[in-house]
Amino acid sequence: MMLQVEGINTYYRKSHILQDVSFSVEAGEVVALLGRNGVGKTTSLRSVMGLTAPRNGSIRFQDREVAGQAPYVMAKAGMAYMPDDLKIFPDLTCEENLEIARRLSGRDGYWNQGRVEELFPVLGDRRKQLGILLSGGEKKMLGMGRALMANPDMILLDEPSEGLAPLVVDHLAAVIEAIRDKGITLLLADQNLKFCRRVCGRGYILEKGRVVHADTIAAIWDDEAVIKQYLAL
Amino acid sequence: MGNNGWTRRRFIQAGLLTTGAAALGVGVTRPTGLWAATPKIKGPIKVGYQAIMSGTLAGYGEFHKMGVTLAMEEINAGGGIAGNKLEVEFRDSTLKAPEAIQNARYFVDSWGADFLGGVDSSGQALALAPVMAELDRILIVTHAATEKLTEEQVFKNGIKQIFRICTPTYQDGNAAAFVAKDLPAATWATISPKYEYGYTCWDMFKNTLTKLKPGVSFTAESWAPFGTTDFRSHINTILDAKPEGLYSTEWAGELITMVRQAGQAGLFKSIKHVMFPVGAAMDVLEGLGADMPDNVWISGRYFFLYPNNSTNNDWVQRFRKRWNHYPAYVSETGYSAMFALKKAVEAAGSKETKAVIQALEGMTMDSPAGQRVFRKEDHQAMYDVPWGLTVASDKYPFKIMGKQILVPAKECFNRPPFEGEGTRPPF
Amino acid sequence: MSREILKIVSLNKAFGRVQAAADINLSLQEGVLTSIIGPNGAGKSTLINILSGSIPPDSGRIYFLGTDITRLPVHRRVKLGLCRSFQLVNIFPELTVFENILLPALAAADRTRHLLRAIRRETAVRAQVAQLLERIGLQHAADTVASALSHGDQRVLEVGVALAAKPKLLFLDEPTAGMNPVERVRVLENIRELSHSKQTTFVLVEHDMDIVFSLSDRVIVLHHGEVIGDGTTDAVKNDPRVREVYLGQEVPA
Amino acid sequence: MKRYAPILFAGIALAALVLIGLIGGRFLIYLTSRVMILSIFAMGYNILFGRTGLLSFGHAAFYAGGAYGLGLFMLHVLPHPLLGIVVGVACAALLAVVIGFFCVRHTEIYFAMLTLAFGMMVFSLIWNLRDITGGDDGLVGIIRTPIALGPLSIPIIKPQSYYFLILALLLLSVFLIYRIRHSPFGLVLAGIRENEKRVAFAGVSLKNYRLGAFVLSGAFAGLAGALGTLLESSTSPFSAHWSHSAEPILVTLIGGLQTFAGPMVGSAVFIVLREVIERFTHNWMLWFSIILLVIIMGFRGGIVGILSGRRK
Amino acid sequence: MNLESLVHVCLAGLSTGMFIWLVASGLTLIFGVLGVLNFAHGSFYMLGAYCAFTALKLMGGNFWLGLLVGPLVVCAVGFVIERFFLRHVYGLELPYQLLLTFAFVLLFDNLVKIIWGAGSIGSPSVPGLSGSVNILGRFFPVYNLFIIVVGPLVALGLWALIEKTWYGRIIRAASTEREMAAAIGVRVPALFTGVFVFGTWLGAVGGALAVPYIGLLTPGMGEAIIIEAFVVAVIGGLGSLKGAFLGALVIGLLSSFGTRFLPAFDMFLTFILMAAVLLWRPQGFFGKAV
Repeated sequence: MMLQVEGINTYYRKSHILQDVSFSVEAGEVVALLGRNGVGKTTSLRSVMGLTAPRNGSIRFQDREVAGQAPYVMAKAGMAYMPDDLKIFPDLTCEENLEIARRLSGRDGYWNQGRVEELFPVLGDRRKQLGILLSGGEKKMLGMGRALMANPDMILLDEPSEGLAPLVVDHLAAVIEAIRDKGITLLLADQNLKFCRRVCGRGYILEKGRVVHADTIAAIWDDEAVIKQYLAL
Repeated sequence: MGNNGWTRRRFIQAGLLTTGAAALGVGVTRPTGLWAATPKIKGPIKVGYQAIMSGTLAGYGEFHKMGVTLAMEEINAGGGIAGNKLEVEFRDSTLKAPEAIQNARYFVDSWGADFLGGVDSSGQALALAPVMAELDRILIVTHAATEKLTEEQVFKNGIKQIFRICTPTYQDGNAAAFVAKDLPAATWATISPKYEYGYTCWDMFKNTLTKLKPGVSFTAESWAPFGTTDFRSHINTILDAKPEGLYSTEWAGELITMVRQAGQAGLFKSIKHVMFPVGAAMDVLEGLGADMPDNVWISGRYFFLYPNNSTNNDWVQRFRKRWNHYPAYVSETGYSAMFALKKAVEAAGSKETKAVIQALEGMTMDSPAGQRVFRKEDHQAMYDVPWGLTVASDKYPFKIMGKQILVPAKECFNRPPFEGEGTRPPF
Repeated sequence: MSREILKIVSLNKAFGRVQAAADINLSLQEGVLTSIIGPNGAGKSTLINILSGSIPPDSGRIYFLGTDITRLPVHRRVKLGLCRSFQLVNIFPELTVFENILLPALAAADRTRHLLRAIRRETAVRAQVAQLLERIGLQHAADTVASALSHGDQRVLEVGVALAAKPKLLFLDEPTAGMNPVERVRVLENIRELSHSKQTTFVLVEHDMDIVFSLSDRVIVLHHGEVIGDGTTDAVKNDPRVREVYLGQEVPA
Repeated sequence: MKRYAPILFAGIALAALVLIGLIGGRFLIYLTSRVMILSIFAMGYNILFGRTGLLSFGHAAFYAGGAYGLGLFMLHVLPHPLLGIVVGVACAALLAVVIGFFCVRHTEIYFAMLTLAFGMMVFSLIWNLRDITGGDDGLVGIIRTPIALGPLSIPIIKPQSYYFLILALLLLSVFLIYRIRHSPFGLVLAGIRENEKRVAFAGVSLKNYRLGAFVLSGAFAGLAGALGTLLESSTSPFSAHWSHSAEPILVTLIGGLQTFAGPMVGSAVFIVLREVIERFTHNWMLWFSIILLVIIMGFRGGIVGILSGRRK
Repeated sequence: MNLESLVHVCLAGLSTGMFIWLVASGLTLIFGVLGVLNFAHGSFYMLGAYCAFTALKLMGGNFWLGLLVGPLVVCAVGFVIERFFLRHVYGLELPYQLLLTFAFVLLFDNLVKIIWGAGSIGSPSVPGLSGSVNILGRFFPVYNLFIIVVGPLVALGLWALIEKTWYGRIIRAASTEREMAAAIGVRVPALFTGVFVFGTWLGAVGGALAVPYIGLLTPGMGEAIIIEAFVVAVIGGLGSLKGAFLGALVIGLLSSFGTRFLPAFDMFLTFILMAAVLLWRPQGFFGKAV
């Protein structure tokens, strides 16, 4: 088991955001957290990454209890994270944005500057460009690239397809498949079921901070009642 | 972690509430002492003393305290004031007038003070005057020098509750001019504090020197704001003007800084006649040590080697023994203020304000600084402080006054009615 | 042909080397529900920001009902009747739902300058607010602090706040994102109704093609700051250029 | 029951204030006078700080505007305290219009720094315009002459009678500020604090309303300055110093930032606490700073916030 | 006006400016990375001066040893403040941060009085740098020349640290995107503590170096400098080291030339400059656009 989350409760200030949320991801799987805005998808990813520690419950990553660990510990243990707003370092060049992730993780492996630029050729063109000057699409690729540079065992992707033109979403699906084929486990939070259907095997549907439905993506796709009730489509 | 944080915060809250409540309780239950003042001498004589005890000038508060505490100890050891114990309470005056007023009101209305003393800032002294009239308690000012206090508040406005035991700005301005008139310098310049004290002294110096020695000219003025730590530009202003004499009422730490920086810039080599009206203050002499140049004219409100008589020398010995310090001028004025009160109360046979005012007016007293007379019209204590030239000495790790010139207070202090040409020296 | 409500003449805006608006010329008609679509970074947000007054254009002119508003500050445009909602929730989090609507309603009624008048006595405006709350289905939550609402309700409130200013022209930035079907239907019904009654002219920025194609009278497609498609829903759906850069095979023709 | 608690507290506080004025000792009356004046300063300040969310570091300038406005008027024009107060408030408000015109262009730290710069300019001007302001000696001898109202003449020279004038003006201020807080204008200010972008999109000119809040709070600062000057019979340049601007901030945070009574409670605690600490030790700054640290680390809702069960 | 005067006024302005820079650099660094406007920075300056003085006394009067050891002691104070207090208010609004650091100003002013006494303390001279050199017939202290050299060196060192080193890159990353830096493996709390302590060290070194220049130590000596450092940090652009350096030069020269050539010169002009810069370019000379 790559990641096992059991019964976590997470609060933001006084609001109880996640209520007894459980899900799991096997090694090599691509799993989706589905649901509308504000149901707790982002918070789930943040809880796993250690950015918003759950108040209780268990998170096991590669069979180690990691609930409440600091984010840097998670990063060094092989977890990478791409937030929905990407958070590209504005004062660092494209190249530095990638390099800093690799060096900080202290992990070597398949992914390096060259391989990432191969996957996203535009990053090679913008190598010396400051992060603040990149366009939205370029930032998204840099965000993915930066996650890869850490040579993680698992990547958390928040809203990877959001705001992308339908054409680009096609490309993104191919990229995610390529990443999965290199042995990286993925957990993504997304609203786009069509996109998820192409890349994910299983999905969890969240509603008001709880997991209300879990099944294979194919089954969810076919279950119109569930889609009507919980998904924004 | 979350749980710990919660309990810790709760603990702190509970603690503060309890302390706060306790503190308030004490504050409220203390007697307000409105009825403490009685016409006859009964119970201890209470003096509320305020001086600056925080910020860059906090050292002066300590000097005040040493003098006053020593006086209290000596008076009580010698049987007190007319058989009553002397009690002194100190408070930090800061430099803000409202604080000084709150202190005074606390002393009189809450603590039950019979007399007040202290005050460093001229602005505070002026603001306190009407308050003292309202509270009807005597305040003996031991440091603030503005002549407006005695001329306007006491003489003109008739606030009889104010007395001043230290020298006023006349000593710094007029007396300096009496010394300067005999110096072979025809052009003068100044670096002085950019506030009333600095302006007033320089005006007095200029006016009196012009009268004494027509033909002198004043070539440059550079005003340093309160808290200046960098005098280099001011020094350049003076060096550019090439005066023969420099007069500066900088004092305390700022004088130390200025002298150091002037020495580095070679100012004392090019300007031969330099006068520091407050240069004889102990903090300045000790702070500068060997960096105080020789042959600079200095004075103060008291200098521990003058007068060279047994009263003063014994006192300096006792002071040294008690505090391991040479007495600063505010130590002497604070000390003498206590003895002035002792003498006046004993003479009046009462600690009632009106009676003690009468006793103080015109009163003569012996003090470490020599004989003081409280002038009846403006309640200014008349006593002489010498001007002298700095010189090194084997006996002290700092410069002292060598050649001394005494300008008697009577000749350089303005005279009542303080208006018109005839009231200003030379008379 | 209805009245021209907004006219945009050769509008340009660049951020560094990114051209966010490239010589845009558009004319919007009163009562025509218009949608603006395009991939992320196409310049949709920039266009709305320029039109509503948050950022100044590099060049070009904007006319609202014939008045040149190119240099007018935001609040003056709102006073003229041009308002917008936001993509992310953008309400007054610590005020109650009622107050959230009351504030723009008071501003629209020109009553905000009253220093000493009790807000309780603004009965006419309060009645309007209550009406609007009922319309958007938040009357039950009137005294709730806005930040305590569910995300969907906050989105509904967001639209309500924009409507309370009684705009003649309203830009809605992804108005139904994150709403559940019930909320979504309610908001879309409101939009349709207000649009038909010609009280307010709507301009929608949307990613959801279902909404765009079911609701709009006219669709404008932006790409790299340029208008690459403009017309009725069917015309745009079948535009080869639009299909190439944006729609792909996703939307059946 | 809970709804009536604030009214009950207000009633008790008012009764206590009246009682102090009637039978309190002279020092208690003086200290309470200072508390009331600081309350006016802080409550006015809180229109800007708590309500509108702008942190000014130059409000002492308006306090000084009121102080010197009243002082100069009473010394040179007419020794009429009530007119003096009106002139002081007008001076402060005028100064706030001029300074506010520039300052409201920015928010947050830039606003704070801009107000600091203008405040220190005023301090510097007062210090240097010696012929008018008396330099660092300040204005002294401002006597509380009787208030002449037609044939009526109300003496306020006695601390006790002046106390009731302050109390009356405090009550007037509380009333006005309460009304402002619950007016449409007050709602707009709260809106600016919560989300200024949204306020602009409600069709409200941010700058004008920020300026409005600025001038209002400046006018109350001026009222406090005028009353303070009459209380002490003098005023000095330190009244305009930045460290004086820090007082209402301190007081508001101690009392509770977004509460109505916070500034008043904070003022009382600030002045009484300092007085009490000074009776025990000359190191009042040490103890005061420790108490401040405790408040910031553990009591962030301020005293009123804690009492009313709100936590930040 | 003559050449020698001009040169000397210039030199005076440069040395004043470099002093303010030494203090403002730490203030700016801390603001730039941690986003905290640290009122207590003036206290670090004061503590640096006092601790260096005591270290010097304890270790046989060697100024350089005092300069080395004193500021390290202050670093420990900075560590405690960041670790146990400031860390808990990063997420809060500006007033709370200001108030917290203001409380430390009061605390340290009073502690210094208790530990070292209320009076001023004369400063020791610096071996090797105590004389003056004749420049165009007028004397200028060697020590001030030394400061004029040290200032730019510190600036250069800081620039190299931020722009050229690995730690600098991490700092740049963490100062703009705190959470993301954590998510890629930066120990952000430790980094912030480190930066705060380093900023503290800069302030303390400024204080230790200031003593021979001012000529004495006084409790409360940090209060005057903190306002000047604020002004410099603001006109340079809050958080911009380059801007603070330039701002310090401008303020140093302005006060020097103003004092010499405009008799009415006062902080009034300084604050007009500050207001003008804020109005014209709120981001300062080099700050990022707001």
